Amino acid sequence: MIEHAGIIDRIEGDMAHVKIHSVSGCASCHAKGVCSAADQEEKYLDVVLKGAAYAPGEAVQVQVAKHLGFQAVALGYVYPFLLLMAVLIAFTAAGTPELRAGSYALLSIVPYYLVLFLLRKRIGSAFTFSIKKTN
Amino acid sequence: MEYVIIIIAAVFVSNIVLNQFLGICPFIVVSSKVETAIGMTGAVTFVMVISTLVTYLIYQSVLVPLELVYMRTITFILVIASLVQLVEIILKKISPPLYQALGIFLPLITTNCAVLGVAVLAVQKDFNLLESTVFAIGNALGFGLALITFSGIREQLDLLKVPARMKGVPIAFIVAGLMALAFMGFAGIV
Amino acid sequence: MNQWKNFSKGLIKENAVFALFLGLCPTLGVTTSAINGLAMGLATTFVLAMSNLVVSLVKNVIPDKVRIPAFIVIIASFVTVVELVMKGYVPALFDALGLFIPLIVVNCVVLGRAEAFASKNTVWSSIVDGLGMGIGFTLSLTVLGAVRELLGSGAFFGMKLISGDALLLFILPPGAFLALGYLLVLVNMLKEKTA
Amino acid sequence: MSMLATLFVVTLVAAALMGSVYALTKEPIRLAELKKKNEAIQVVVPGFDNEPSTEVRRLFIDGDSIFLYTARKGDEVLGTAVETFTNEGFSGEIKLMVGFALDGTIIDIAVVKHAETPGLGDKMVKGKSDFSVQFMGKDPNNFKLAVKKDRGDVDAITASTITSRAYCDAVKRAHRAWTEAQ
Amino acid sequence: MNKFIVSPSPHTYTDESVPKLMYGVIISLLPALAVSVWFFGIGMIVVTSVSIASCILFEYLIQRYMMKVKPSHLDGSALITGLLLAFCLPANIPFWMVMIGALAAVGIGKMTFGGLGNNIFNPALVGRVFLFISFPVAMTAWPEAGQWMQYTDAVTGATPLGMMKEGLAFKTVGEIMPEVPSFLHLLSGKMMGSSGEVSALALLVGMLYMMYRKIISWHIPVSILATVFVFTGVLWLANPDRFADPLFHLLTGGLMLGAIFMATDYVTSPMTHKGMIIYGVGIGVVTVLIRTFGAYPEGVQFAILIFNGFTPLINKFVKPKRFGKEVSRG
Amino acid sequence: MNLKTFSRGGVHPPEHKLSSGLAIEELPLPEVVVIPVSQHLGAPAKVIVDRGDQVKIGQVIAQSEGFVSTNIHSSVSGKVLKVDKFMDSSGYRKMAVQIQVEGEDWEETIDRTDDLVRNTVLKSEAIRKKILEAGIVGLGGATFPTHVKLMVPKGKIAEYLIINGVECEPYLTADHALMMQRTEEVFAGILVLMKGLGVEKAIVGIENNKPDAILKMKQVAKGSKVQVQGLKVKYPQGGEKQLVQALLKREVPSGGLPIDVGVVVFNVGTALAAYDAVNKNRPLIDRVVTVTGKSLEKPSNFLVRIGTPVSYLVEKAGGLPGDTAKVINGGPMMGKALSTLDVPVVKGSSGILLISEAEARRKEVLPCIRCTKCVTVCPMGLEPYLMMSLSEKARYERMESEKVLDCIECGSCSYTCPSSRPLLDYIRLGKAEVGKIMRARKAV
Amino acid sequence: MSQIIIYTIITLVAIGSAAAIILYFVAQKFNVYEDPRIDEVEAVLPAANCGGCGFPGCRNFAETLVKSESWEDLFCPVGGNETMASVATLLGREAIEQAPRVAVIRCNGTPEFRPRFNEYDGAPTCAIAHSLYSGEGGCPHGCLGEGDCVVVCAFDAIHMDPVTDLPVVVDDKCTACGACVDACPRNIIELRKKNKKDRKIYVSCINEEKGAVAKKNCSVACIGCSKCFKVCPYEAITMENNLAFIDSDKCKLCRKCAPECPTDSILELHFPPKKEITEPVEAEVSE
Ligand SMILES: Cc1cc2nc3c(=O)[nH]c(=O)nc-3n(C[C@H](O)[C@H](O)[C@H](O)COP(=O)(O)O)c2cc1C
Ligand SMILES: Cc1cc2nc3c(=O)[nH]c(=O)nc-3n(C[C@H](O)[C@H](O)[C@H](O)COP(=O)(O)O)c2cc1C
Ligand SMILES: Cc1cc2nc3c(=O)[nH]c(=O)nc-3n(C[C@H](O)[C@H](O)[C@H](O)COP(=O)(O)O)c2cc1C
Ligand SMILES: Cc1cc2nc3c(=O)[nH]c(=O)nc-3n(C[C@H](O)[C@H](O)[C@H](O)CO)c2cc1C
Ligand code: SF4
Ligand code: SF4
Ligand code: SF4
Ligand code: SF4
Ligand code: FES
Repeated sequence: MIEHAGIIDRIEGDMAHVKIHSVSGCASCHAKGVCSAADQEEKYLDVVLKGAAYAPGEAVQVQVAKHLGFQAVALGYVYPFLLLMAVLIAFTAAGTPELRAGSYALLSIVPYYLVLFLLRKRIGSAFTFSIKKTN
Repeated sequence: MEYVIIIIAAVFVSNIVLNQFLGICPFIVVSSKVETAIGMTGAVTFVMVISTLVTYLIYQSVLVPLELVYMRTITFILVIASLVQLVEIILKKISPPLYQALGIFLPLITTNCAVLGVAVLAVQKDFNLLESTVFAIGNALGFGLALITFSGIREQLDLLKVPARMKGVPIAFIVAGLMALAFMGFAGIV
Repeated sequence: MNQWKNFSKGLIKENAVFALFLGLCPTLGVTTSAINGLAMGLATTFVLAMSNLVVSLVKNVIPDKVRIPAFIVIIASFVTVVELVMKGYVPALFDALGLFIPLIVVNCVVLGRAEAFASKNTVWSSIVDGLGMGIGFTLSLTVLGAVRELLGSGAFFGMKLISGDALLLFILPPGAFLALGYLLVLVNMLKEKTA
Repeated sequence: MSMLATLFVVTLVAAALMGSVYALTKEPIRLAELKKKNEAIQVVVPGFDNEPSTEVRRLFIDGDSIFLYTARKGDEVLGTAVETFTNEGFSGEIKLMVGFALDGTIIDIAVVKHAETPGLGDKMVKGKSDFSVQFMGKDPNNFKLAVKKDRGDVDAITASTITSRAYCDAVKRAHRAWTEAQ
Repeated sequence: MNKFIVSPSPHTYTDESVPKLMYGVIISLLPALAVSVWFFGIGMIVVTSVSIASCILFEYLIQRYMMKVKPSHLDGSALITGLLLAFCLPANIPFWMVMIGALAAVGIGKMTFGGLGNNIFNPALVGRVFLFISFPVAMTAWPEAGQWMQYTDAVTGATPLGMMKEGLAFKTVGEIMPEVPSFLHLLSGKMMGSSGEVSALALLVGMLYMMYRKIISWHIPVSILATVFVFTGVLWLANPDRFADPLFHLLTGGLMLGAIFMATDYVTSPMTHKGMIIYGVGIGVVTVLIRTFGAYPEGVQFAILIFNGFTPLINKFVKPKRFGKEVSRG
Repeated sequence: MNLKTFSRGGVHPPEHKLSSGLAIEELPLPEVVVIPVSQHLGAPAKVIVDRGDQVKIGQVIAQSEGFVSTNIHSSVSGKVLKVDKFMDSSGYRKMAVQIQVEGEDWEETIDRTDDLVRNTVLKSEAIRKKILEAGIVGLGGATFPTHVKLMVPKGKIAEYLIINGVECEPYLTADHALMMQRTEEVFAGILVLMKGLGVEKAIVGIENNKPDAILKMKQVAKGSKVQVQGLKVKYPQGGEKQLVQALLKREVPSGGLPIDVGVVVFNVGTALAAYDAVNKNRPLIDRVVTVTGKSLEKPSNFLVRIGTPVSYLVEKAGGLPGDTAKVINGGPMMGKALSTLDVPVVKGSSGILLISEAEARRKEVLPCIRCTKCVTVCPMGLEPYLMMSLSEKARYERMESEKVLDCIECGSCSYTCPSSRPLLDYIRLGKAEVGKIMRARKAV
Repeated sequence: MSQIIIYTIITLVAIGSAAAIILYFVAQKFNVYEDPRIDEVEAVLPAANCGGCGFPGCRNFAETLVKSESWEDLFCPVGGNETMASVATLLGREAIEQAPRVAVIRCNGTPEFRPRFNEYDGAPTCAIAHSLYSGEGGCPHGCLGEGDCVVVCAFDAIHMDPVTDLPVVVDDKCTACGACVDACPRNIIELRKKNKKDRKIYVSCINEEKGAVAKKNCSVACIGCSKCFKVCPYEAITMENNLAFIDSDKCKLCRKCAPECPTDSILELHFPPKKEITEPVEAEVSE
């Protein structure tokens, strides 16, 4: 389980809209005001509520299974990276000029993301979160 | 073989964090969980490679022909800043849950320093395209190696009795120093 | 806010290196000697103060949404200016600082951001803030540089104080980390004392 | 739209600023680089009054270019400064400027660029130790450019055999270039 | 009525204790110490006593005046650190350098982390590498054996590994071998090198004693030595002119000292047998890499330090085999 | 003989079996007994007698409350003095019945003859019922109600009955004495239990430091389906998971019970009690207790009525030695320290061990030097050093994933630690907290 | 030369605009806006990050304060009313006052009153001792004296008194964060209303055993005799499970109960020496 502190922003039906800070600990870091450009973000998650009652403003821990974290990294970053490298190496080996090989490599991740987009339903259902009260 | 050498050099001999001093801030501040560090490595690899690739292309196809090499810094930082964000937007658009999972799992990829540094180094070293990307991979792995090792050490120190005044950032630097000391052993391997 | 307070907070309370742990790459990378640290610090201060000045001048003209890109462009331009000038007039120093000159961009984006966002401030206080932040940064780099130079080559600002062997380690990478680590411990101990 | 416009203006101004600074510093930068080179040549073939950096020959040796600069005083050729390199240094590349007299003896050697360890390898820099002195006036044809450990004639810097070897390697390369150029 | 003592179980304990273990290690270091004194005479005595005294003193001072805790300088661990630090220094190194090394070892390597049990890196090696990087000249001048009365003025020479590294620049292994000490000398320790590392035989005796006392298990030393043997063996078979034979590698440099006494340091090595073997193999591989391809003739100390850094990760991922498979219980 | 043993971890503390080979000595009745109603794992029994009532030996005085619970019988005859809370070996005052001993008045149903009843005519269900009524609980220490263990859960099949004659704890000799002196009855008890469980095969595991018991049991078991197996001496061989693995090479899964691998384990004492209950109608009213200690004048194996004060036992064994600083109910590895001698013997008391001043105190706790000894000796493959750190820092969730609940509390880790770290103390704390967390989770 | 400048401009404008468009998008998608009042509120909070407010850290609390409609149950015990008032002014709202509280140790079982008849030698934590047995003295409710409460206190407000073997709360330092209350396995610690001059009256015992048993183990145990209960004019005392309890919110510090107690288990602290006629002291709450 990976946990991340968050705060319930609002609740709609059995769906909680939870706000998390993208860096854990950022919230109370003294340097937060000066932390890197455009990087301190608040992200929002939708979590299906089960059981216990929650109220907006409540501090919670958002949980996601560890392997899902790795899976997300793989889907979001590692696979496109591998694809990009494969295309790049293939074209370079075939003697394509650098500029073109490089562009092809970059372009190759477009269809990758497209495929991801098409599969978004399935991906979406794989990534589920749960929350628990901070004690 | 030369690619292997580039990677080994970047990972061990002149490790980006321990020897080149790039990306120190996230290294010191972020790395407290091994799992996160591993995930970070994956993300950073992608970001570094794609940034290096794009900056390389722009450098060689725009800046060099137009004799605008001096604009390297400004172009690179603009390109990198937007690229990193672009990837995030795309991910968010594609699959919010995926993006959300990343949000929980990873801290921000605030390695601008390292990304920019690697892009600049790659053109400084006169690498060709493939070499540049491999160089980027090597550095990303080097960053990851340092980060993961360090997060392991942190997890352990967390359970031990480190004197109060050493806790947190000071001990992080000292551990980094000792790791750098150990990594000096790799000098000259390539 | 009192200008002095505004200036001095960057020196100690919000010192970039010792309190906020920001801008660590150049802090470690260039401080093989006090003079390098000083130079790097001054270059950063210049960019910081100038970009703060410009940003606060144009803050009313620039819409919020493009503030970040505009800010990056402004900072990066100043960095390029510094780069070019150093290359032309102090080439030796430029060589010594190397890669870390372009990286000033990143650091200034980081260090100057609070300023950019707290856009309530006047032009004057923006500069003061930038200067304070920058001088604080310079101070830390110079101190670290001096310590490493002293231990590592037995010299102070290039003046050899002891002949013979010094602790070479301190001008090499591990020494950078160790020196900064123990300086931070020292800071903690001082805090303990004053607390 | 106003956003794009402001951005446009900002980049425009920034570009103008950079462009002009670039224009302004272009010459000083060129001069600074030249000066560095000339200073090195001055050290290794002193006394010229021409502009050696304009009298360049370029040779390809070991996959990289080596530049030879001719130094004259009036019409008299004083010697040749050879800008040479080696990749065998303890910390990567070392660049040297080696001055050869007309008879092929080494006048002097200057280090142009290096990243050797301060206090160890950097003793090869003239003035930091007597290491480079031993090369002065030697003819590489009868002064074996190798450290004594490798059965050559060069006294290595203490605890810096690697640097010393690299140094010899660079000088040897310079000598080869010089010979080839003759 | 008696006032009974109440505590949770168990109510009986072994006789082992930390000081007993530590002094066990010290006993097993004695043969090597004796051999070294025999070869390096007064130099060895000065370096060793300064090292031990400084380590204990620094530990005491730091605990007493900086950490403000009850000093534990006599539990034997500082003594081991001092002894091992001395063992990996040349016997002719000036005593003030030894003191700096001791300060680095105990101050940086151990007390910074909170003292015994908390450190990540092997203190003695931190001290050693600190000195090595800081004073490369003094740290690579090795006194020749047999100079009983010389200290810093001893005649110096190269270690067998150094000779090998130097020699390979222009000679083949075959040409170098006659110059390095004979097999018998390598075994007994009549060669140049760090003061305590020279005698493979004495160190092996120490290892057997420690194994007999169950102070260490075989996993770490054996996996290191076996890895070095196999790896250098493969290289040697591939090109006997470029690579020295495995026996040479086993018996030279700090390999024995490192594998038996330093890699086995409890605090900085993995907690499971599987982990120990991963650690040992890693150290072996990196040692050989540094020795044969790196800038330094010797690599054990770096290899151990590097894997000290990896130890927490090994501990995190290499778990003992738990009893019983997991079943999900609703 | 190729000796079997379990594969992972274990220690070998000095055995000190002082009372080994001594005959079981039946103690005269004390004047007053105190019989706690919670002598077993599970819900306490409900008292059904009142102050002033006259009770007989073997009469039920507290009735089982729920499935995992069992009856409590009076071990003496006489008058109920009080039904109140009394200090017992748990360290707290718990509900108990205090009885003034008057004469020897047995329940009539009990067969008190010495005749050996070899065969049991009853069916498995009837056997379980008798065992439940007789208040039999595991005498190996855990005091888990035996009738529960005889009920094989649906979907599981019992294949083997294992009889635990290991007695791996130092000092203790009660089981040894039983096997030597009551061999036939123990064997008959095994048959009863086999029948109760419906299994065909049984194995008796005995450590090799009791060769006479191995021999004797083998003789009795000759020709039956009961196999007797000698085991290499290693603590905690008596732990059921270890014993099952030693004998059958089957590993009880984490969080599982022996029945998950087709095995049910009972102590020899339990077998004897089952015999008494089923074939002799005799409830569990007494047990063999080893009273021992290095300074004790007369270490003994006593047959003691439940409820007898510990002080009485000590007195009969020669009196409390002056240097006694710790009194353990049970063995030195798993036993519980008593704060006073004024507590009764209960069904789970296998021994009373007196430890002298010199050995009673723990040593100074030093920092963990990561010597790996605790990891090496842990029979469950856990990392005690890590557990303790986690427990100290209250990282209970991590402890859960490190499988702290697998710990059988054998104490090998604390025993072996050269830094004298109270590993098991903290692990127990962690187990309790993890248990709380898990229960809370289930409740949501 | 001017050509270079033109190229520079063109390139930079091109790249700059492209970047700007992307970054603009980003700025829109990730609205970085954070209520600046959160920072301000956080600055006012004590920064102890102790969790006394029920939130993981001061910032989370600040956020909640800014966002919540109702401030019920939102209180920073560390900063107290003063801090809550400043926060309220900052946000232009009404503060909810809470009577300041302070931890008291409801056990007075010093060795003198509660003799120790055995010696605990396990790991020095109350939690472990508690799970093992009743303790060194016979009272199964009494303080174990291993100081778990001391360890958890982030304000250095509790220490063990080596003579009494009981913890002592330093009223001035105690912020009523409740960490010790949670830490004590015996539930001995209670947060009670803080009175003027730190005056307090409370039953310093939580033993629920029958009077005789309790008394046997500890001479100052509450034996549940109800005498105090009967004498209290304000109904501040309740009796349950052989134990008296004084509700600090109802108690008016009249001091009638204490002299009634046959076992001296009601403690009166920081009162002036008793006059002959006891009159009710005005129950004033220190601010
Ligand atoms: C931190 C450090 C830096 C070093 N830098 C150099 C160097 O720049 N040049 C060099 O030749 N040797 C350098 N060495 C020394 C080599 O490692 C090695 O000792 C030497 O090359 C061989 O020794 P010798 O010259 O005495 O034969 C350095 C050593 C250390 C520990
Ligand atoms: C560490 C440990 C050691 C044990 N040693 C013994 C033992 O020596 N003899 C024994 O009968 N039970 C021992 N037990 C108890 C057994 O695990 C098991 O509970 C018992 O054999 C089951 O039989 P019962 O229900 O008849 O008590 C031990 C348990 C543990 C956890
Ligand atoms: C909560 C709990 C439930 C148990 N349930 C069963 C069961 O259903 N069947 C069974 O045969 N034994 C059951 N047991 C008994 C165990 O198998 C074991 O004999 C007992 O816990 C004592 O073992 P020990 O002394 O090794 O700890 C249970 C024990 C516990 C603690
Ligand atoms: C088998 C063994 C090996 C040891 N090896 C070392 C060592 O290499 N270096 C050292 O400083 N201390 C060593 N020690 C001592 C001690 O563990 C060490 O000082 C700790 O690392 C300090 O926390 C050793 C101790 C033992 C028991
Ligand atoms: S952790 Fe548990 S099972 Fe393992 S040795 Fe310790 S007490 Fe025994
Ligand atoms: S036995 Fe003790 S010292 Fe050794 S690892 Fe375990 S806890 Fe640490
Ligand atoms: S004494 Fe208790 S309530 Fe008071 S501050 Fe300390 S932990 Fe909090
Ligand atoms: S009050 Fe509670 S926590 Fe504090 S020492 Fe007493 S028993 Fe322990
Ligand atoms: S300066 Fe912070 S990461 Fe480089």
